[in-house]
Formats: sequence, structure tokens, C-alpha cells
Amino acid sequence: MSRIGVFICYCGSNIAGTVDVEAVAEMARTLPDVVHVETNKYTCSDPGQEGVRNAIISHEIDRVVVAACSPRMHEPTWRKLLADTPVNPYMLEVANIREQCSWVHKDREVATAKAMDLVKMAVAKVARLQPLHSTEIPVHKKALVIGGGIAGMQTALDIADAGFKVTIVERETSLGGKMVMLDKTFPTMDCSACICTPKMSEVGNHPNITVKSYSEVENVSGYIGNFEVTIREKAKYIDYNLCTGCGACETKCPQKVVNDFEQGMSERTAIYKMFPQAVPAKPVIDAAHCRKLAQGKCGVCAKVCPTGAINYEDEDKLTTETYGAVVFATGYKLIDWKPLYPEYGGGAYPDVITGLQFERLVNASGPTEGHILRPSDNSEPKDVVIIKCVGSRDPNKGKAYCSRACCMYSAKHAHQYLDKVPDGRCYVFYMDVRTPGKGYDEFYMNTLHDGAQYIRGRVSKIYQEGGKLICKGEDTLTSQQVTVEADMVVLETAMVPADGIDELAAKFTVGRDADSWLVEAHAKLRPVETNTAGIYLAGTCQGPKDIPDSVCQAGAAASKVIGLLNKDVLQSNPQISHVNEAICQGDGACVGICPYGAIQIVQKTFRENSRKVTRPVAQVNPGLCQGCGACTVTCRAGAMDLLGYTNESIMREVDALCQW
Amino acid sequence: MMKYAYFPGCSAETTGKSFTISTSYVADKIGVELVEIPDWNCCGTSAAALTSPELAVALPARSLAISERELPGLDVVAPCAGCYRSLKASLAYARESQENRDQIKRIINAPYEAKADVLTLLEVFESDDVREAITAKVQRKLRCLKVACYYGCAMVRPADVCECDNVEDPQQMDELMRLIGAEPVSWAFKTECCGAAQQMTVPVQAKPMIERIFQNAAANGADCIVTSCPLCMLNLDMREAEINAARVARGEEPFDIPCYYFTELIGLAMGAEPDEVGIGIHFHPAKTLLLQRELDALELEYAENEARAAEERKKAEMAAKIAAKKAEKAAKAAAAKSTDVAAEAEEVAR
Amino acid sequence: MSVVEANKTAQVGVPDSWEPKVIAFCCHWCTYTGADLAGLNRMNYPANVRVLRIPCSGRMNPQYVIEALNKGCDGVLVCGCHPGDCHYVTGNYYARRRMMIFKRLLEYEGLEPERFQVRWISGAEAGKFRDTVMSVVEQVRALGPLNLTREIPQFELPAVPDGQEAFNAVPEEVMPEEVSA
Amino acid sequence: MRSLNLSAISDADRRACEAIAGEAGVNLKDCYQCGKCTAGCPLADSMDLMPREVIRYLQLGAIDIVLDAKTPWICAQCVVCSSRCPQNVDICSVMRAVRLASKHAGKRPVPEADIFDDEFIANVRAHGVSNEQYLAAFYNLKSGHLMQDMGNATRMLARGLVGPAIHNTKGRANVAAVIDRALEADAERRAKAAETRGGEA
Repeated sequence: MSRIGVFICYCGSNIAGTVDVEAVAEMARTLPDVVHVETNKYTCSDPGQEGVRNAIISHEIDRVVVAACSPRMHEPTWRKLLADTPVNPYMLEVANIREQCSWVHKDREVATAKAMDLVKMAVAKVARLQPLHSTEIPVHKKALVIGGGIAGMQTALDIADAGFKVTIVERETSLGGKMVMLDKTFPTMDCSACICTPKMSEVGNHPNITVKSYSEVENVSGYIGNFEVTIREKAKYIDYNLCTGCGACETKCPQKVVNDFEQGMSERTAIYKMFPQAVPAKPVIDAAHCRKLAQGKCGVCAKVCPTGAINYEDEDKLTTETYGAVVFATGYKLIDWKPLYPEYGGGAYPDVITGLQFERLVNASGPTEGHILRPSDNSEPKDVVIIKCVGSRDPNKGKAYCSRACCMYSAKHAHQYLDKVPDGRCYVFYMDVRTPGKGYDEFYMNTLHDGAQYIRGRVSKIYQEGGKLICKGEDTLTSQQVTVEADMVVLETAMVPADGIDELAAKFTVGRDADSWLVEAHAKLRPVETNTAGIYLAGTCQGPKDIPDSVCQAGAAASKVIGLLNKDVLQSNPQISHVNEAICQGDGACVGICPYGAIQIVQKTFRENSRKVTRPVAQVNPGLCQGCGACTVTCRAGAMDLLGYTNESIMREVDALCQW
Repeated sequence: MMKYAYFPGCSAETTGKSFTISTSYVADKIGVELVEIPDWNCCGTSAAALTSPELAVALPARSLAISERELPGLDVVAPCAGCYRSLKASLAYARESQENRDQIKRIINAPYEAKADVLTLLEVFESDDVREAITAKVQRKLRCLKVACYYGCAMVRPADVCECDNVEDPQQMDELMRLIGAEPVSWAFKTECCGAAQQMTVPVQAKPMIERIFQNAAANGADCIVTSCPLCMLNLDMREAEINAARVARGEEPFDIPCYYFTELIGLAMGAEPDEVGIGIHFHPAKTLLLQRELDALELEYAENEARAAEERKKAEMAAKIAAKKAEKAAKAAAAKSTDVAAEAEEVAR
Repeated sequence: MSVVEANKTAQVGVPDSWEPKVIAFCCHWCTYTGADLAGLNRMNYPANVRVLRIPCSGRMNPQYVIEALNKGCDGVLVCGCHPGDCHYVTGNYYARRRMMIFKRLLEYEGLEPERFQVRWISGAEAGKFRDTVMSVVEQVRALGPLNLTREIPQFELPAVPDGQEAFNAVPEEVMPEEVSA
Repeated sequence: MRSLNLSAISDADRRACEAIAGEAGVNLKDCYQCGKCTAGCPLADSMDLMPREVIRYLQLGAIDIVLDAKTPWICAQCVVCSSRCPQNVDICSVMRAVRLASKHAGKRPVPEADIFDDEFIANVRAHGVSNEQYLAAFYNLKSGHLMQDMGNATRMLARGLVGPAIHNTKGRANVAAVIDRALEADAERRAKAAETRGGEA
């Protein structure tokens, strides 16, 4: 036998003006299991709440209906109130007789009748509710940041400065990501390395930050507050405790390898640091190219190492740790334009380069020491064509989206070229110029005044004749074909997610869009959270963006992580899915439908009719389930139900309503 | 033995005569049988497409339907790129739906199920069997001949109709040329249009199209252009003289780039005389280059043989030296050993 | 006799006082919010609609519709977030597919299409909520009461007690195992 | 250029433009006017409208400008534009559709192109195959370019590539019947389309 208390609010005249509250109360007294009905001028006021509390005690009420304003307004208030009473906070139903009754109807009789129905529904539902209890989830006060580019570093620094431990996993041998490859940053033309490398050393030296370079995430399990992550630290073949980073090995290594950091435009040795200011400032051996490791001959580096740090027997190391929060800062790469654009030579012309290659060409520490020299013959190009939107805004060959940073990036390239080659000519083929950012359009206008010739149109073909790269385009503003005989062509290629993002995101059940960008929980209101609680996004892994935006988002992600790590425990939402294991078929229909990866199928052994039976059943992870209920409808056996909104309670609500 | 239904096209006996001659020469040699579709008709080419979509589908469908009835089970080969595109487009339309096929059947008034595929000659030559057969029959490689393989537009575009996956830089003809020892150059105008019928209707405007093709071939070091379409061939070969006249009038260097069908060059490599495969009736003189390159090839071969012989001699000398050194060392070691033994013996004696 | 024929014959002698009953299942995050906003804006709409709150349109079980129609509702409205805006990412996509298939089934059974409608209404679309309610009520009013001469067979979920009581089942060991869904 | 009064463009004009795009299987809204089609067109320098502009005028509904344009008649149907279009707009098919619409509207901005095609089809209708020498001769006569390619003709004769003999196929009567039935079906389809568009010309 349940004992229901019904509390009906006048809300001043807000409700009482259109609804005959006393008549509703009179009707409520006739409902089954209702032991107490009370009206109040303002139930949410302190005396109103006190009245509810007293009534619960004196009438031994075990479930409560409040007929008042919208539950979106005060449901949390009533839950909090009940927490101090013997009534379970989830043995509560709110009848919305204000927003959805008194305020939208004028006829007193009609409104009163509807209010009665709403109370009947609430009483019917509350009678079927069960007490629910939040569980406490402990929070491991440690964050994992995946990716050591500018976004990852900024996130890590912000979290670490707030006093929490952070681990950065970086796939490459050094922190820095793409930003450290850039020469200058728009629109201020700061030297990119000058503002990025201090961050790198700050991260490297921060007492709260552990940098795991040359490492990747191997495996993940768990949920918010408790992600158990296994990290594979690839064999470096160098003992970092002994290595002093003197660089003697690098100068003596006989094996030359194409240098990826310099975008293939120079060579490095097989034992190498990515670049001089790398953090950690110690080399690794590239096992695929090392003569000692690949062919068993050589060993020069071990001979010259003054501290004996070289260890050819080194192996990958796996470590597992628990983190309370995870931040994805996995970044982007440039689209591989070569197979997509055979009309631009498909890579056959060495002087058709990407924007990132151009960055290395103008960089003082790049392969040409900052002199703009074209790759084919090291001559200074006098006519340079810059083509925007290569792979972007091109659903036929590349991606439909705009890569967002390239308009400014190409204006910067034009500016830098004209700065270094004052007698050169620079043509920028564009479709639109998009410069929404502080100081951005001014920068673009300056580039125009520098003398960059902007041509509105896409280039259709690039071909080589007499040592020149002939670019055929249309100047759509004068409606005619135009031809430029260029010495070098720079393609501003689209940003795409970094390699391996699909596999990594799948391990964490983070959603991806059709282009594999990671999906935020809400485009406007939850831009740095994901749909998996405890996992956040920073930087270009979420979509193309420039450095200021990446840094902003990194700070935002860090603040979310700090907010989470500040808590010792989390209260779980008890209104989640629940499996009736007796009838669960274990067919896993619910598994695929759950957007949070909260359900898995496990083998369980039951004692049924005095026999042991092992069979698969669904299991809901309370840390991951958000209580949407999509699984409940998909279950063929009807074994899934949603606590707080059970099939039974909703059916009785419907029944109650139909009696009107 | 491979057997195909053969759609010669209207130019086969006229402007494309060399193509027909060389094709049958090569086909005979490699054992590909081409059976002419009885009572075939003109494919309609772009003129039909620019008159009516129904006509563009119906004209090729008539020939394809005859082939289906008379030569069941045989795929259709259309050497002319223009014919190929018309037939292929008609076939694609027919294969789209039963409704389309019914419409075609009504118009051509004949049964037709669009069973057979339509192929270019290059596609036939793509198979490993044919490649092997060609390799086996090659008598002299056309070394030193730098060829610009010109595919034109009709064999590659529209990419979905022509089922072509490399519209800008196709490779089938280049590979065939490598097979017979020629050297395909990398150039950018493989699939640029020759102007097709527009060379007749808007000749002034269309002429530069041809000139640009020659220019890019020349700029990339090609000796000649190799084609697989009679209309491309006609436009390039016949009009080279007009273009050259205009260039001379402008004070520019005229081109000297003969054009060949790829089948002609394969025929030559198989030992045919130029006239045997139709090279004698080209507009632009086409034999001198071949003789020149044959001579170059002989000279190259001679030089290579010389170099090889020199290499062999050097090797032999080295080997001899090494052997001598080894013998010397062995002798020394033996001597040392004998002194050692002697010393030992002395010691034992003591 | 089909449901609809039964209904047609029942139209004779509808009392003047008859008012249509419509139940609206609204998702908490969008449509319920929109309905609250209609109240805040003091909009007016017919009182024939009663809103039942569910967390997500993906929670909407077709069984509730059958129950409502069986027990005397004249129309059912299901509302959720616009496709692409679901608070739970994909719930309304599932709802859309389920409800469209179910709607076809009901119409096959003879139910008038107007009696079961699905609408996407966001938290900002108070006006759309009001207009939808008004139009659905008017459409149902025009059709008259839904008089089912025979009840649609009940598919009530079996009242199976929880697993452990039923079979005295005690999980002995748990072995996680990925099952491809 | 003259000014274009967009308000003067009627719904019928717009529908006519949409119908042309529909024939070509193209959604005009896809085009964002990047000009890659013009950039790659081998004949653009001799066109009155750039290929991109043809699409633009169709987007605007300026049907008369489109139907009077020489561009579609100069187009060689090489399909470079369609194959490189970032938005997958089949510009080449649009050119073909515009040219047909222009032809059916009784216009022929480049008479030579129209004469050539008509002669070509007439030639095939008469003989079952195309006889190039007679095609060229009739074309020269009708287009008034009497001396065009005369030098080449003698060179062809000298090489035995063409001769006075007419090549006829056995089934040429059947080919003629196929052509007639195809053109009938074409006319029928157009009549039906015009009817559904509301009978406008």
C-alpha cells in the first residue's frame, strides 16, 4: 500500500486565477492511495516547503505529487527537499498545472478539468515509481591529453596549473604538432617557433605534467572519472635517463632518411630529433631505417655515445593508468592531394608544393634557411601562383567543407613571398575570401596592397612547358580565361583529421561525422564536450580551425576537466536503463542502438530451475548511460526498461488520462 | 584465340584506313579474331546527341542489337573513340532500366537486351594474354622513339560512362608502347580535346586546340604523337600542315611531329614494313623519323655492346688480379707455416 | 468490420458536448520546453491536449499509442527535437523510423492518418507547438470520436518479476564479451 | 553589358531554365561559380558567354540570353568541364540541353554547327553510314564556306582515303526508319514536357 501526498500550489494567482485549486484538491482526495492533500499559496517558498516536510512526517507519506509549475523549473527543488525526508527523492511526480494549463487556457472550468487530469496522471504514475539511489562514482584526479600540439599543450598546462596531474600522449618524437612547423602566425606575424617552443619547454618542465612522447593509446576501458588507459611507448632504443641530448650520434649516423618534418624537402639521419628545439630534447632511432636494427651492421651511434645511452635491445613498453578525464587534441593533417588532382600534375611537378612545404621554405631553420627557392632547381621563383580550396569545398574530388584557416594562411604566404622576393609576382586564385576574425580582413587588405594579385576563379589545369608551370584559370570577374606562367605553385590544401582517428575515437566511443571530425555534444552549448561523459575536445580534431580558436577551445576543455577533477565523487543519475535479466535474450539489439556505448553483452551464469545456465545478457554501465531510453523500445523481449520512466508507469499515466 | 564482334565505324574505309589496316595486321599476328557486325550502321556520334537524346541512343542500339542476334556472346570492339563513346553511352542507358530497354526496342523495332560489353581496342590489348602475344611477336624494339600517347576525350570521358578511373593521365597506351620498346613521354595533353567535328564547323576557333596539343608534346620532348582514334588522327595529322603554315607566317618554328596509330607502331615492331601498316598514306611525312630512330637504336645498341664488352674485360682483369693476389697470399702462408713447423721441430728437438 | 468502418457507423449520434481527447507525448528537452515557453508567452490553445513527458522521443514505445487509443483517446501526438538536434544524439532518428513504420501499420488497420501524428518542435518553437495542437485538435474534432467496436489486441508487456526472483537466478561469474550488434 | 532587370524575369522563364537543367540531370543551385569549367574549356576563348556564365544565366532565369548564346554551339562536348567540376555539375550535358532547346526554339546562333549536324544525320539517313566526302561537300555548299578544306580534300583523294564511290549499307531503309521513330519519340516527349510545364513555349 502506498501513501501518496498531493501538494497543490496556488502560485499566487498564477494558477488560482484560472484553476479552481480547491476543487482540484477535493478531487485528489478521492484518488486511490492518496492519504493527504494540501494546497498552498506558494509551495516553493520556505514556509511552503516546510509544510510539505511536516506533512510527510505526520502522514507517513512515502511518495509525493506536486501540482505546480513546470518540472523544468522546480523538480530539482523538490528532489532536494525530499532528500532530507524519509521519502526517496525519485518517488516524486510533478503535475505541470501552470505553464501547460493555467497560463494557456482562459476558461476556468476547462482549465480546472485539465488540472484535475494532470493530477490524476501524476498520482497514477507516482504510485508505480520505485525508489532510486544515485551511486557515487569516485573521480581519479588525473587527466589524459591525447596529442601534444598547441591545443594539447595548452589544455595540459591549464589543467596542470590548476594543480592536477596530466599525462600527454604524443605520437611523434616531440611535442609541437603542426604549429611548430609554421614559420609565422597570422595576423600578427609572430614567429611561430618563438611562441610555440617556450610552451613546449614549459610543458616539458612542468612538475604536474608527464610527457609520453613516441607513444600511442593502446586500449581503454571504464567511464567518467575512471578511464583505464593503456599506453604503448614505442621503443626509442635510447635510455632517456642516460642520454644528455648532446647530438653526437646524429652527426655520425651514416643513414639518410627523407625528413618528414621538413615535408620531404631535406634529409635527416636514422637516429634523430624531429627538429633542434624538440621536447623531449633527446633523439630516437628510427628502427625501419637504422642499419644496425635493420641489417645488423653499423652501431656507430653506440660507439660515439659518451654516456652509453644507446640500447639496440629496447622494446615497446605498455603502461596502464587510470584517468578521471580524457581530452582529445589529436589535430589534423593536410589532405593527400596528389591522387585527387591529376589535373594539377598529381605530384609529377616538384615545384607544385603544399602550404606546409612553403612554410618550411620560408622558415629560417628550414631546408633553404629561409630563402624561397623552388625545389626542382633551387632557383628563386619570380612568378608564384597560390591556389586556395584544393580539396576543400570540392565534394567531387575532396571535402565539401571549408577548411577555414586557408584564406588567412594564403594571404600570409602571399605577403611573405612578396616580402622576401620584392621583384616577384604573386597570383592568388580564390573563390571567396573569408576573413572573419580580429584583424583578419585588415591583414588581407594589406596583402592586396603588398601587390598580391587576387584572381577569382579555380584553376583547372597546371602543366609544364619550357620550365614554366602553366596555370589555366578563369578570372570570373572579367569573364575570361587567364593563364599564368608560374615558377612555383602553392596549393592550400584541405585539413582532414589526423591518421588513425577512427580507430582511436572508436576505442573511446567518441562520435565522428562523415569526414571523421570528432563530434561535440552540442554545436552551440557544449562545444568542447563529447557525448561520452568525461571526454573532451580541443583544437582541430573537432574541425578545421586556426591557432587562436584552437587555444581558446583548449582553455575551455581544460576548464571542463578542472571542474570535473575538482569533485571527489560524482553522483550518478539513477534514471537509467535497467535490464530484466530473466527475459533478456542477449541478442544485443540494444548495444548497437546506444549512442553512448553504455551497453555490453556479458556471459552470466544463473541458477535456473536448480540447473546452472550460462547465457549472454545485456549489462548497462551506469557511468555511461544517460537515460534516453532508446534501447528500451528496441528490445524485442521487452527486457529493457528505463528507471523513473518505466513502461508500467507511463501506461498507468495513459490510463489515468483516458478516464477523463 | 580471342574473338570479338567488330564495329568498324564509318571512317574505317576512308580517313581511318591506316587504322583498319594496322589493326587487322596486328590482330592477325596475335590471334585476335574480329568479326564484322553484319549490316552495322553509323553510330550517330555527337551529331545525333546534338539532335535528339532518343536518336543518340537508338542509332548505336541498332548495331548492338544486330550483334547480339548474329554474333551472340561476343563483346563488341569499336576502335574509333567516337564510335566507342556513342555505343558505350547507348549501352549504359539501356542497362539503366527495363523501361529504357523497352523504349529502345520500340524505336529500333528489334529484340535487344544489352548483353554484350563495348570495348576499345586498347581494352582488348590490356589483357595479359594479348600482352604476352605481342611480346612474343615483337621482332625489333622501337627503341629511341619518344612517343606522346594521345587518348583524346572520347575514350575517357564521361568517366562514369567510359568506366575510366584515370581521366587526366591514362596509361594503357603508354604501357603498350613500353612493351614494344618505345619511350612514352610524360606530358599534359593526353586527354585534351582535338576539336572533333568543331574543326569543320568553327575551324578558326578550333585550330588552336590542335596547336596546343602539338606544342605540349614538343615541349616534353616527344618525337611523335600516338593516337587511337581516326578523328583525332585526322585532325592532328592532316591539319599539322595548316598549323605549320600559320606558324611560319607568324615567324615561329613549324612542328615536325608525325602522328601514328598505336597499332601501326605495334605492327612495325612485329616486323611490318611501314607501307604494310598504312604509314605511307599519312599526311605529315611519317617514315623519315622511323628510319632515323631505327638508326639511333642501332647506334645505341652498338654503344651498349661496346660498353658491355668493356665491362666484361674489366671484370675479367679484376678477377685475374684477385686470383693472383690470392695465390701470392697462399704461397706466403705456406711458407710461414713451413718455417713455423721448422721452428717447432727445432724446439722439440731441443 | 474494420476499425474505420466501425468508427464510421458510430458517428451517428455524437453528443454536442463531445470534446476530442488528444494525448501528446513530448520529449523533455525540446517539445516539453517549447510547450512551457508557450505558457510563459501566455499563448492560448485548446485544452483538449494533455502532455505526457518522456525523456526523449526515442523512449516512445508504440505500445503507449495502442493503449491510449484503446482506452478512449481520440488522437495521439508524438513530438521530439528536430532531426539532428536530439539531446541524446540519435534518439529522434530512431523515433522517426519507428513511428513512421508504426503509423503505416495503424493506417493499414484503418486508423485515419490524422489521429496519429508525429511532429518535430524545438524548445524555441512555442508558436509551432500552439499551432500544432490547434490543428491536430481540429482535425480530430472533424473526424469525431474514435469508437473502436473491438479493442486492438493488447500487447501488454508481461509482468515478469525481476530476474532474480523468477528463477532464483544468482549471477555466479561475469565474463565480458563483445557481441557484434 | 546591358543591365538585366531581374524583376522582369517571369516564372515561365525560370521554369524553362529549370527544365533545361532537368534535361541535363543538373541542379542549378549546386553551381557556386568557381569558373573551373571555363578555365579548362579548350574553346572558351572563342565563346560569347563563358560556360560558367551560361550556368549563371540559367540560375538567374534569363532564358533568352541563354538560348541566343553561341557558346553551346561552339562546345565540342569534350566533357572536361564536367569531369573537373568540384560540385559535380554536368556542364557538358547542360550545353547539350541548351543547344537542343535553342534549336527547338528555332534559333541557331552558329548556323554552321546546325547545318553540319543536320547534314550528318541526313547523310546517315540516306546511306546508313556517313560518307565523309559528301558530308563535307554538302556542308560547304549549305554553309557557304565553299573552299573550306579543299586543299585537304585533294590530299585525301591523292592518298586514296576518299573517292567518289558512295558507301551504302544493306539495311539503310531500316536505319532511316529507326531515325524517324527516334525523332518521333523525341517530339512526343517534348510535347508532353511542355504540357506539364503549363504549355508555355
